[in-house]
Amino acid sequence: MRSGLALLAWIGVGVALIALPHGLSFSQQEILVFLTINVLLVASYRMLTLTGEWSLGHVVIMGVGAYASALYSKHFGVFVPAAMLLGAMTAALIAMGLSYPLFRMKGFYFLIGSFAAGEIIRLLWKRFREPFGGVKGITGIPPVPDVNLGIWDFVFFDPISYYYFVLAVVSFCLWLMWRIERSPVGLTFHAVHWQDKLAEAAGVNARAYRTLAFVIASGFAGLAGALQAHYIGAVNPTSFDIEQMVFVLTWAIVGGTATFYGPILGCIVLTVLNEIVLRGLGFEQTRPLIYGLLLILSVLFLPKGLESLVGRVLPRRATSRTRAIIGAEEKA
Amino acid sequence: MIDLIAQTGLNALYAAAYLSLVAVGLVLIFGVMGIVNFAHGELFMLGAYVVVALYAGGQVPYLAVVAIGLAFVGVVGLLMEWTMFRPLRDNPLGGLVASIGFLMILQALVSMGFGVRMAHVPPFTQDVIAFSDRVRLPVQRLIVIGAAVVLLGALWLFLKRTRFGWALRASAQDREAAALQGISINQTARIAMFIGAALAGVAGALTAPLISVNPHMGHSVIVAAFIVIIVGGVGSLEGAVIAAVAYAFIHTIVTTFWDGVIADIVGLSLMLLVLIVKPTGLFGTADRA
Amino acid sequence: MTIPLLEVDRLTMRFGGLTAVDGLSFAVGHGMIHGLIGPNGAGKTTTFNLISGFYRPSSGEIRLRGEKLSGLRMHEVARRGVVRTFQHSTLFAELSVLENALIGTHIRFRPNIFAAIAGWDAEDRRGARARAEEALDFFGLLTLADVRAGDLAHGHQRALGMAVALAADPDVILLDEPFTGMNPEETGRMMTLMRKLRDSGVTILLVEHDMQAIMGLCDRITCMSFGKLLAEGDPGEIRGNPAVIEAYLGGSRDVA
Amino acid sequence: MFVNFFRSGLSRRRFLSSAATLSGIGVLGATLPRKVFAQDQVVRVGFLAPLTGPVAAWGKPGLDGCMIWAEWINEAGGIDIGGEKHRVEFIPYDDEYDPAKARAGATKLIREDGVKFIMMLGGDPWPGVQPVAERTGMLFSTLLPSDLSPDTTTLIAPAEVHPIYNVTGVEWLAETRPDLKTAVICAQDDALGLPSVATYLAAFEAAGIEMLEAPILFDPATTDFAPVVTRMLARNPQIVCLDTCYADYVHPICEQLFQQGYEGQILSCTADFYEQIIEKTSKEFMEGFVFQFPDFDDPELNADFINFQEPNRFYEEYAQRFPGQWGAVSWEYASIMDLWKAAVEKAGSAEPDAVLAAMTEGGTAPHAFGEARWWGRDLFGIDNALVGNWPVIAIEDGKARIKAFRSIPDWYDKHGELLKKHMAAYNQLWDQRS
Repeated sequence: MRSGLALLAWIGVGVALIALPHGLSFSQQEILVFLTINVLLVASYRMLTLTGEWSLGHVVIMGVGAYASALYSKHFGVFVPAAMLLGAMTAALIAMGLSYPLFRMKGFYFLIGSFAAGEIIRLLWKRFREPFGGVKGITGIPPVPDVNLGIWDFVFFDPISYYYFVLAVVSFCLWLMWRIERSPVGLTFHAVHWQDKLAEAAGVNARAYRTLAFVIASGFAGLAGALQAHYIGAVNPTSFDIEQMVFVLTWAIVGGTATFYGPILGCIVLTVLNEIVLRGLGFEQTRPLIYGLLLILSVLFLPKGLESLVGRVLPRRATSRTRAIIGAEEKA
Repeated sequence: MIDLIAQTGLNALYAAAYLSLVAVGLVLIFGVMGIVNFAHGELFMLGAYVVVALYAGGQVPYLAVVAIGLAFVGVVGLLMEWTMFRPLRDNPLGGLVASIGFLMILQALVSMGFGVRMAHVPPFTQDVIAFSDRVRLPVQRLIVIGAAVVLLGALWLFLKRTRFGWALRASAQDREAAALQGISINQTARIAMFIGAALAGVAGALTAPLISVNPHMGHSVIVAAFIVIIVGGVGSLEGAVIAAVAYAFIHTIVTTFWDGVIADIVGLSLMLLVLIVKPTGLFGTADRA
Repeated sequence: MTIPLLEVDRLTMRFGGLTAVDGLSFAVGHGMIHGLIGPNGAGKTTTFNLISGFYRPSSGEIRLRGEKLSGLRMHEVARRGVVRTFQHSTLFAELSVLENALIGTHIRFRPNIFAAIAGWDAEDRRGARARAEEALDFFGLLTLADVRAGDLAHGHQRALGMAVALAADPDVILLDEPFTGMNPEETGRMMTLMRKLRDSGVTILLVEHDMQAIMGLCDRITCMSFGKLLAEGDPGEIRGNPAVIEAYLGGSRDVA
Repeated sequence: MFVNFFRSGLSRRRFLSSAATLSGIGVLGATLPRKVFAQDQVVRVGFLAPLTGPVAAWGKPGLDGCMIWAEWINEAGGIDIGGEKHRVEFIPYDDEYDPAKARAGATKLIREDGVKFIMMLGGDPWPGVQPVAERTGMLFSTLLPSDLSPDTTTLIAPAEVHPIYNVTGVEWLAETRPDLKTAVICAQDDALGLPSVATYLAAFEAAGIEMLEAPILFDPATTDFAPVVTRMLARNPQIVCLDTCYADYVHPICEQLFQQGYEGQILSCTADFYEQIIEKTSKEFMEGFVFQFPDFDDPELNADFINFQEPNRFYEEYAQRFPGQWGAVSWEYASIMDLWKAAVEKAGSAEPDAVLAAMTEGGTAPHAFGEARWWGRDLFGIDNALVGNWPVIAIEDGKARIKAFRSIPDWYDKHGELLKKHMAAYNQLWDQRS
């Protein structure tokens, strides 16, 4: 009965998401594309934070995926969707390499250490004009080839078409992350976060799980970067600097990281505020002031994030996670 | 060549001076309050703009303006503590986000008040101590070096000799234990925030005539300051000073004899190397989260 | 001659200039409750941390069934069957009681991320759940399975700590000062649980500085002083050992 | 309707026809009795540049200048399009120097605000806009000609052809001070610094001035320039070249040159707020400083061949409204508007293709500093840069004075191969840009 209702609700959400761009203005459609990509980015960032470490290098990792996918498709002629996957894998591999030095640190040290590692990668992009294009980055990145599926002619320059493509990819990725979090692996991430020593005493290789979360999150971030690169057609080092990272961090924290949807909510609300509401009200040049004020007010008055507002409306199902992890949902 | 090395040494000394002032403030705030103050670079910027506002007009003597800058930015620090960091004491990530919000507000306010382009600060003095034709120390730079030594020395005496200093050090070691010993967390947080912000502000005020003052100038100092406090170990004020000196010398030498971009890469790589070898920094002790 | 289950062989641990454990040797037999006691600062907790892999010894060896254990990291030690608990109530406070126990089943039902995504691990999940519930049942916690661990009463938290360890199917459970902060009634209940655990075939090594509390519980006791072995024997022998009495009295005289 | 529109794929032709439909509604409205209200007709121009953030200094002052320009034009009755007067309205969009935001901004300006022309700073945001420009045929301008490529025929660089005009300063200096034979260069390692380095290297080589060492690059985040200056002075150069350093670098570098005892010639692309440099150094130290951007109160700009409208009055007005903010970008966007207005009135239409055609007709156009030709195929693959004379400025007795106007194409005809060689060495030719 309940699962039937849930199915109906999901179908409703799906239809709404498919219909969404048709109710928007042209520039809002463009913003929607980037917003959807950023949803993947911020959701992957939460996966990284599940084991309790906060990184300031996540946007650079996204950039690794973008640069890698751009180079594979442009220089080696790799089919673009395949290049995107390879880009994601490259980001995951680089993250695995970085995890060695980074996971010797914790807390504040990890935060700043990840920032330093990211800056080094960015400086390398700037420094080596071959193959990274130096400060101007790479331009003329091939787009996703257009396809005609009969029901819809996908011209990927058009934001609606690209939105559908991104929506499909991002939904699938979110589903994967959801499955991971609601599995014993996800439970182990939580365990490593709350009490890593106790987890180790139970036979959990805490560092391996930290690395695992970091690598998976980096793979998804890399994919987000690739999705963005092939839409804009260009990447450059400034697109992945600390200012962008600050936005991801604030989306996650303002949204709240206790739930899967918290950071996504934060990303959507803050982006709509900043890109549509504030611009629409004519605050073109005072946006940073208002945005900064909103950040402070939100952490002061909603310390548990926007998700706590949702929590007040929806009754909390305390045991739903447990039920998922032990595989009881099939029986219910 | 000797001249070149001597001049490089003087250049590095100045860089070490203002960097230590910024880094020590950042360490103090983090140590006592457990908050990563991302807006610290903007406090530095604010100190410089106090000079723009008061000194560029020419009515107020420079050293008085520096003192006003110190006090004003210190008070802004108190304001931050009172409005944001105290309510967010048990929420370090919230504190981080609040400081980011504050950073945006400061940048926007300064851009509106003073324009987005660089602001003008007339020189305080153009005197130069010339050791030789090619080894010259401008008095303005000497003042920065001298002020850093005096201020950091005073801070050291304050921390070692006074009751407040003792309370501050105890809180930086272990906040709960300090509270159990009857130390007021609010009071120590206020003192730490005032001193930390004032040091950043005075560094900005002192260097304002020497660097280009613009609303986004905080960014470059905070990156260097983060590197310095990580290398020094986040619990350690002495470590911050030693690391600031080391970083300034290495960065200056690599820039002079090699390349400025390479100097950045070298600085960041050295920091990562230190972290790999000793994950708590050279002088850090506790593994703080 | 049979090899003892757990052997500590000339174990030494130095911190800088301080030698916390100094050439310590003892053995724990199968199916025993073995106590490790000694006055404050005797090096019990350090020994305990060495066995569990929390520290790496400066020299000497620890062996399980003749195989070297020392030098392994904590999770590797756990996977070989030696599982520790922590002082106080160290738990996954934010997780439910059942989830805590599920973490305990990690060794036997090591999760696989691909199977988890595809849903091929349903059988493992059921197995893990059965094992976790069994461990909770053993300690009488099954009815509290959905409670947040941080909300449990103190005594239940201790029991849950042991249930997490038990869920790992260990050969040896290491208990770190399990009676600290307990009233006599709780202590009595805890002792009953430990005996029950031993009778189910689990060997227990516990560290305790309160000598009296474990005299009635242990089958065998090792007493340490200043990092060295002071005496070893059954409770009767230890109680009557003049060196042990001297060590404890000396300690208490200092305190007084 | 828009669903069908997209389903068939968005081609430039279809877009233009739909845009024509939309504007047709406007035309229809205008031909009805509303004709009386002709004064209310508006032509809109987009201003897509960074207005907040660290790069705002390159956008905001330009918007300020454009606002003055628009006020003057509107007070004078507006722009004449096919016999009807139109008010000019600027629609700003803050692209935050980000390609994704610039793409959304370009879409909004073109398809929602109905602008007829978009001015950009260019640089990083341009690649995000480029496909939009290609599909819609909208006319764009950039201040950074390195954005030009044959892929986009509707992007023009009509104000400045950075950094090619820097050759005029070197040429003039070599003629007036033939005794200066050695030079060093420092530059920030970014998109403006590197092509400029290549240009100066070519110009020095053409003038027979020896480079004492390879150009010294520093990170754009640098604030303390003492090490860079120490390094340059260690070679005892006769000329210190500051490349295209921004004011934020020029000022502290000059201050350090002064403090470290340098007494030779300084050459730079810009010297915004040079009075402040003089205050930080001395009048004597700055005497003879050569750069490329005049103050618009310079009497030389009242010459007949200058096409910028009322430069002296513009300078005065700007200085009054935004004291201390005058710089190179302050007038450049406004000068592009002069060019655009002339083309619109010539074409009798504000439609992008008509305006572009009118602008490029005959291969020449009225540039701010005199008639200039559409040029650049060698370097950018397309003749969309407007190049002619450029002034050489020197500081005399504390005031910037135009010393000469020099022809950039003339220099290029003589030394073009040198420029291409050095540009290629820094990967700056259009076909090298990845």
